Amino acid sequence: MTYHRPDKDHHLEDRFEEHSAVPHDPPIEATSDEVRVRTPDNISGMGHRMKRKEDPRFIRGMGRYVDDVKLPDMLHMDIVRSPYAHARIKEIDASAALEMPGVVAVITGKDLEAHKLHWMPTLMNDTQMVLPTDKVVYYAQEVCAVIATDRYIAADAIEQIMVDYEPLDPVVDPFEALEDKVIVRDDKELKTNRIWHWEAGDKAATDEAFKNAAHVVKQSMHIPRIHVSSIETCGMVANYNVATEKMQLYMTSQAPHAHRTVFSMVSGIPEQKIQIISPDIGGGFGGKVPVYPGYVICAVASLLIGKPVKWIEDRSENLQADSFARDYHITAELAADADGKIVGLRVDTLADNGCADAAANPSKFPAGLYSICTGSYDFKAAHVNVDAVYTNKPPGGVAYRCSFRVTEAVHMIERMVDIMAHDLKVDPAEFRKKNFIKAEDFPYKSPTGWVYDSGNYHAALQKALDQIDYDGLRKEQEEARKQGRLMGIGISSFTEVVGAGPSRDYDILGIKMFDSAEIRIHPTGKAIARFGTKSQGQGHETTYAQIVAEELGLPASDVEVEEGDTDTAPYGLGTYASRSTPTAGAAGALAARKIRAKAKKIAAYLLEVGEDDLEWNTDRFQVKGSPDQSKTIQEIAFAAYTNHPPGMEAGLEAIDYYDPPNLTFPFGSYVCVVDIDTGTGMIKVRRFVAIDDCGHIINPMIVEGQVHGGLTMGLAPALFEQIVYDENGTCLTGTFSDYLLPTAVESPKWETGHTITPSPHHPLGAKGVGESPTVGAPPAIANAVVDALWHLGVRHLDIPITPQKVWKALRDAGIQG
Amino acid sequence: MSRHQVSITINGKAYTREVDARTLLVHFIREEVGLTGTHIGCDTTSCGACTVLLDGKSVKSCTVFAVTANGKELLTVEGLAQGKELHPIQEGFWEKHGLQCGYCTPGMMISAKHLLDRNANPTEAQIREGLSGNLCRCTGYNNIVEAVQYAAEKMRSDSGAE
Amino acid sequence: MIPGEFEYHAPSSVQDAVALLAKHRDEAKILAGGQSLIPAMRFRLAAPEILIDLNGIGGLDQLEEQGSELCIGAMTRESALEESDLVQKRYPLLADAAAVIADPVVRNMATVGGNVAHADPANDHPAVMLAYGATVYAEGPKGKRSIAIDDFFLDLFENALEIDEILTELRIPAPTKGSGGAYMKLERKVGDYAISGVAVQLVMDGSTCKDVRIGLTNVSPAPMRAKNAEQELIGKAVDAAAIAAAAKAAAGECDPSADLRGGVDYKRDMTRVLTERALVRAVERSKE
Amino acid sequence: MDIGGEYLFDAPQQYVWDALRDPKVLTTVMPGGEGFEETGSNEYVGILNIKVGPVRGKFKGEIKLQDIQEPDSYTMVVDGKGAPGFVKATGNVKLEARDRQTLLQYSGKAQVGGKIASVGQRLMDTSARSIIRQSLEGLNDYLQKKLAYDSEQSAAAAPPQAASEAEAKAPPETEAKAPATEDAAAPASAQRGAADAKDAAEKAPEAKPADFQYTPPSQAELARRVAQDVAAEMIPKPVRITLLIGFGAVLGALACWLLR
Repeated sequence: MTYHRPDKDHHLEDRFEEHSAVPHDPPIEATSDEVRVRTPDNISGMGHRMKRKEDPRFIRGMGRYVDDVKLPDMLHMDIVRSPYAHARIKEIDASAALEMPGVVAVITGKDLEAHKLHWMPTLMNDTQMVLPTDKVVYYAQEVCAVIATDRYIAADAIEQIMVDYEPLDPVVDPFEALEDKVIVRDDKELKTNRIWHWEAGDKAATDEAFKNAAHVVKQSMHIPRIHVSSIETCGMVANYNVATEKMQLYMTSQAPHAHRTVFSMVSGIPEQKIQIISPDIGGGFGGKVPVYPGYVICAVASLLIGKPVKWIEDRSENLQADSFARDYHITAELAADADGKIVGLRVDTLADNGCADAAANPSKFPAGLYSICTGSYDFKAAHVNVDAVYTNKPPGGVAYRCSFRVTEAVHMIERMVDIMAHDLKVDPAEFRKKNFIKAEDFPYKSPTGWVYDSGNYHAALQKALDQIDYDGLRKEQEEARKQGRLMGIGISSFTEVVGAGPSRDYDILGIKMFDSAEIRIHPTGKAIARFGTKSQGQGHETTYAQIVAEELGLPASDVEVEEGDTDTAPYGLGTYASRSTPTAGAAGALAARKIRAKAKKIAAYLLEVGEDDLEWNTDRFQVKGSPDQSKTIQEIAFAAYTNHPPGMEAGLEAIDYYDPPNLTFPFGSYVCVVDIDTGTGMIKVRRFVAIDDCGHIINPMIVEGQVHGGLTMGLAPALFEQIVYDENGTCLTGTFSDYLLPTAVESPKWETGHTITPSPHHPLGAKGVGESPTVGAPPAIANAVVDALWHLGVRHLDIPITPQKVWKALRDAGIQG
Repeated sequence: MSRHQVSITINGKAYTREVDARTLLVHFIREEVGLTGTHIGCDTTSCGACTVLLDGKSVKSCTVFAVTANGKELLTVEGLAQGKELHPIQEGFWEKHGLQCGYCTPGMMISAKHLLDRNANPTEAQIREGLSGNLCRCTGYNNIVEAVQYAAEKMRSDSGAE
Repeated sequence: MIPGEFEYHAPSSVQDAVALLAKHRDEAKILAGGQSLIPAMRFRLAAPEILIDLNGIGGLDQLEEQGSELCIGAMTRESALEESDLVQKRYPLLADAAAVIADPVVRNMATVGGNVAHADPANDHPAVMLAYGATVYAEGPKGKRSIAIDDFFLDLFENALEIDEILTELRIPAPTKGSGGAYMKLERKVGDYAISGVAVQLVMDGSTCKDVRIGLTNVSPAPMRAKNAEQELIGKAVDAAAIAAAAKAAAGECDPSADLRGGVDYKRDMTRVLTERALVRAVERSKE
Repeated sequence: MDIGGEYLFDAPQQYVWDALRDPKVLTTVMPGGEGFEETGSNEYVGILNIKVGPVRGKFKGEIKLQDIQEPDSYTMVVDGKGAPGFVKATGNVKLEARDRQTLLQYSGKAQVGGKIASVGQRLMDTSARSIIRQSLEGLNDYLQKKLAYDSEQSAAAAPPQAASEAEAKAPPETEAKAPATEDAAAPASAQRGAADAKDAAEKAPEAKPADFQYTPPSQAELARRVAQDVAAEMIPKPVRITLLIGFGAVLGALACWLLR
């Protein structure tokens, strides 16, 4: 990738006409509080709190994760990693390791070079080393790999490999990287650390808006580098069969189909000879979207040796070398007029991409969907800059349970709005209400070109304020301050942007971001449904079954859902960025509707009436005006194999590749109350109310579970998590002792609720929810802490807001605790 | 290096294997015996995915050598249910949506068992504290707490009925 | 993340363990709960050639009062302290600490003896034992001897045990009239080492402090007592001013290092705040 | 990591200087030091077996001395590597005579990277400080014994002429300050530079390895002394061993971490 500037936001091509012209089914509905339920309990279509179908195996310890795969003659791989963030490799001496009993092979960059596999493409069309032949560019980078008969022997062997490094000065700070004194990627033609420059919005209009503004606030902030840290690390079992020339890869993959294509293109193995099986996945959150060097080395090892090879990362490798999230350095300015209406937003951003642009974004969006940063507010002028640089850190830019950089955008705008409200001495809730996009303004075109499908921001915020007794809390706060007690109330009214995406704009390495479903109804009226996505805990086996149940009236318990085996599932782009329900879920509904269309023909044949005389009722076609005359879906299914109409193909199945007309825009309002210990700076989240709107709900229990989990993953970067590097580029947070995941003690009891504003363009009116809370929670918490300290002169604290940061703010303000 | 014959009773069944002294208990369970419900998440006693009951007490099996467990009794997730009948804790996790990806679940349930074996009626704070050696990245813990509350109630009523 | 190879011994008596230690000396390492040692071995930062496992030795886990002392066997698991009515009722400082060491699962394996013998200033028991004025009992080839806790901690991870000695028991004085204690630990999250921790054990005579010992956690290279702070209190009326003076003294005499938990100034100030709080709590308890 | 601090030796400045310039001495006084050798002009290579509690690590170190201002100061550049990680450090060491004592002041920066830094961040600073303290304590111990030995020798040697030819080269010394003048009086060939330390070791009277046998105390013993020092309230605060460095210090930074 060459450095280029400026590149207009691809999305700025006007999609408004296109998106607002999408036929609405169901038509736009008003916001409601009621979960829609249209099927009885025994069918358990949408809206039912159905217990999860996948749980019995998990609670019995019978889940099957990659590390549980054990094949005959399986070898084990372990990896030698660089102790330097930047060093030239002078020599790798593996002789001692190779002499150890049980050591089968040592694979170096030179070995891969012979097969032209020492480099691989990243998802953003950059390149990344699989194994280095010249220099290492980040701490813990893969240097070479040992293949042995046992994982203990492999671990012993890596200790015996002597690597002679010539240390080079690293560049760790992205601002220093801009100076190009140390060039991270000297393999590139252009000797610069700058990767790209990207802009969105209208600069001139924004400058004009600022010129005329009555109030301007400006704030710099860092959204720090964090790590998804799913409890299962990454791993693979590669099983190359010399006889069939088939490569079977058990892999911790959120996107097995796309990975198969990438593997085929990189390795030259014909795609039909690669089978990726993504078994049960112990959490993904974006961390299992990229292809890591370890996967490639493992697959190559199996190919070269002709035996199965297993590679399972340990936690330190996972924390230190796998893709990070965030790491945006932002300076934002927000302008308001004399009435307190927002008129403009200006944002400068430096993105620390590490040693490669390996962000997991749609190809045309180098900064992801970051230009959604005008948030839930109605104003006309915005301009956003992002510059990306290389540093001597691991590559990445994955989601951490969010949709392509929307978390950075939301954190920035929600902080800025809060600062402006406080500066104007306007209640932050009132300020938001005054500036929200109004319910009647949807579909709404944002100043950076997004077309929000539907929303009712006032309703969600009001519900949250009522639920937490906002007015009462403000009164309490006033009293508390008089007594020297510090409490703060923080609000975040976020707009998410998920469901990538319309194929005209969204692709991964050129593969369009549709998704797919294939449903087969068996003669006995049971079904198997396969999807192109891959659950990592989201409960697809249940929710997809409920979608099929909703559409076809088959009990959800009769629908077996399968994902993750590329030999059997239809091609799809996978599960991340809350896209499963918006894309594959829609495909499931549409495939079911195709089946229903055929079923109608069969029913008409069986009932000897015309198709027009039939109407669908829950699980059957019945003759209009004569509901006694009906055929259930099960009867129809049996007939499809035993008594199908002459001239019609037998069977009852359908496949759908769903290309969404637009993204969906879930939203919500969160209110957080914190108490601060003035002695220690410790922050206690006393209450947290989250009102989410993700349109129609498939399974309320699962939606609540997703929200709870997302909230804890929002709490984490707000107060605890950060990847820290020292000046050498050594990662100092290499274990869970220093990279701090919240436990049940730090995580408060979440209070959740919902409003329902369906998406007008999604077949089910659903929007996706898994990541909203991760996006919305951090600014609510940060705003609450700053709210507690504002009267002491504190305007902003960067996340994670550690007790030490609060303590410093308190002591600076003369509070001794 | 030393190799040792180790006999460990897991879920009521004795397993005797000759292992390296350095064999970690979690690898004994997973690799030697083949019970893969016990997981590995962090390697540093932080996450609790490998939690098993060792002579009735929850321990992190990634930080115990198999030789130390010689002659002792283990309970792993596979031993919770009695045949087809789920343990109340398993029921609770299912009923209350106390799991998502399922990876931390076995360890979490074993920690819950340790807790409930000692405190039949824990408060929410005691449950949270009792599970604080186990990390979950998916659920936000709300439903795990409810699952344990469900199990506690069920276990109390079961034992009351006897 | 696989430990290196080692030779394993599981002696069935302290004498056997001592003999092994005497034989292998520097090459051998004692395995108690293993909750510090095994992770270090898994990172291959520690690679003892010989491991002597004390887990098979019976009788090292007593937890009972004998005369005017609480005897704690070296292999007493941390969770045993939490589950002991005796500790909960009569040794509040110890009970406080037992509830905040690592996490509940680790506490089932981790031992009191290991926690003390490791001489890690970040561990919680050293400060607690310093505050109690505990006595350490060690057994070696020459028999059993006692070591005053004040003489036990030498430096980071360095204790006063001879190379062939094993810590077998700790004894702390039973509570007397007017005694009270408290442990305050500030941690980033459950399972973390303390940002700072303060252990206070005092004896009050009315409102006057007859005696006090204060131990500090993780704010010095070796476990330490806050002696200057103690001097601010002994023989004085314990009022807010005295407590503040003692807290200030503790902050002044501690010697923390900066790490991800915070900088030196922060840790000093936390030591001040926690000393204050621990003293207030200990005084309250002395009245119970 | 910034390093800095001071240590008051009970020995004259030249004694301290010579010891600090003698790799053999440093090897002995540093816990875990193993045979430092001079490889070039003021460049040394050696092994350090660091032991901090249960944690052990073997490091290969390269040390360069620069800006040598005998007997007052030098700059030390250290580059150490080992399986657990690496260290890069630069430190300035200054000596200042305080009556019969010598104040050593040191300051500099040490960078520790690799596995030790990554998994043992919490112990980086503390471990370094601990190793440095022990090294300085060890050096002081050496100097005390050396002083005692030398004064014994000179007392014994003063009236009659020394018998051995090696000793004959060395004019008798009457007090510990002697080495300074002694050095100046050494043959003209004893130039500063290349074999400086070796020269000092061979020619200066205090460096008679064959005669003066120094057995360092155990690490535990050093730790015990550190503990006593820290505890001893008579030691004025500024002089208390608050920090590391100099030779031992920089290398001490190698020793770190350890998990729970």
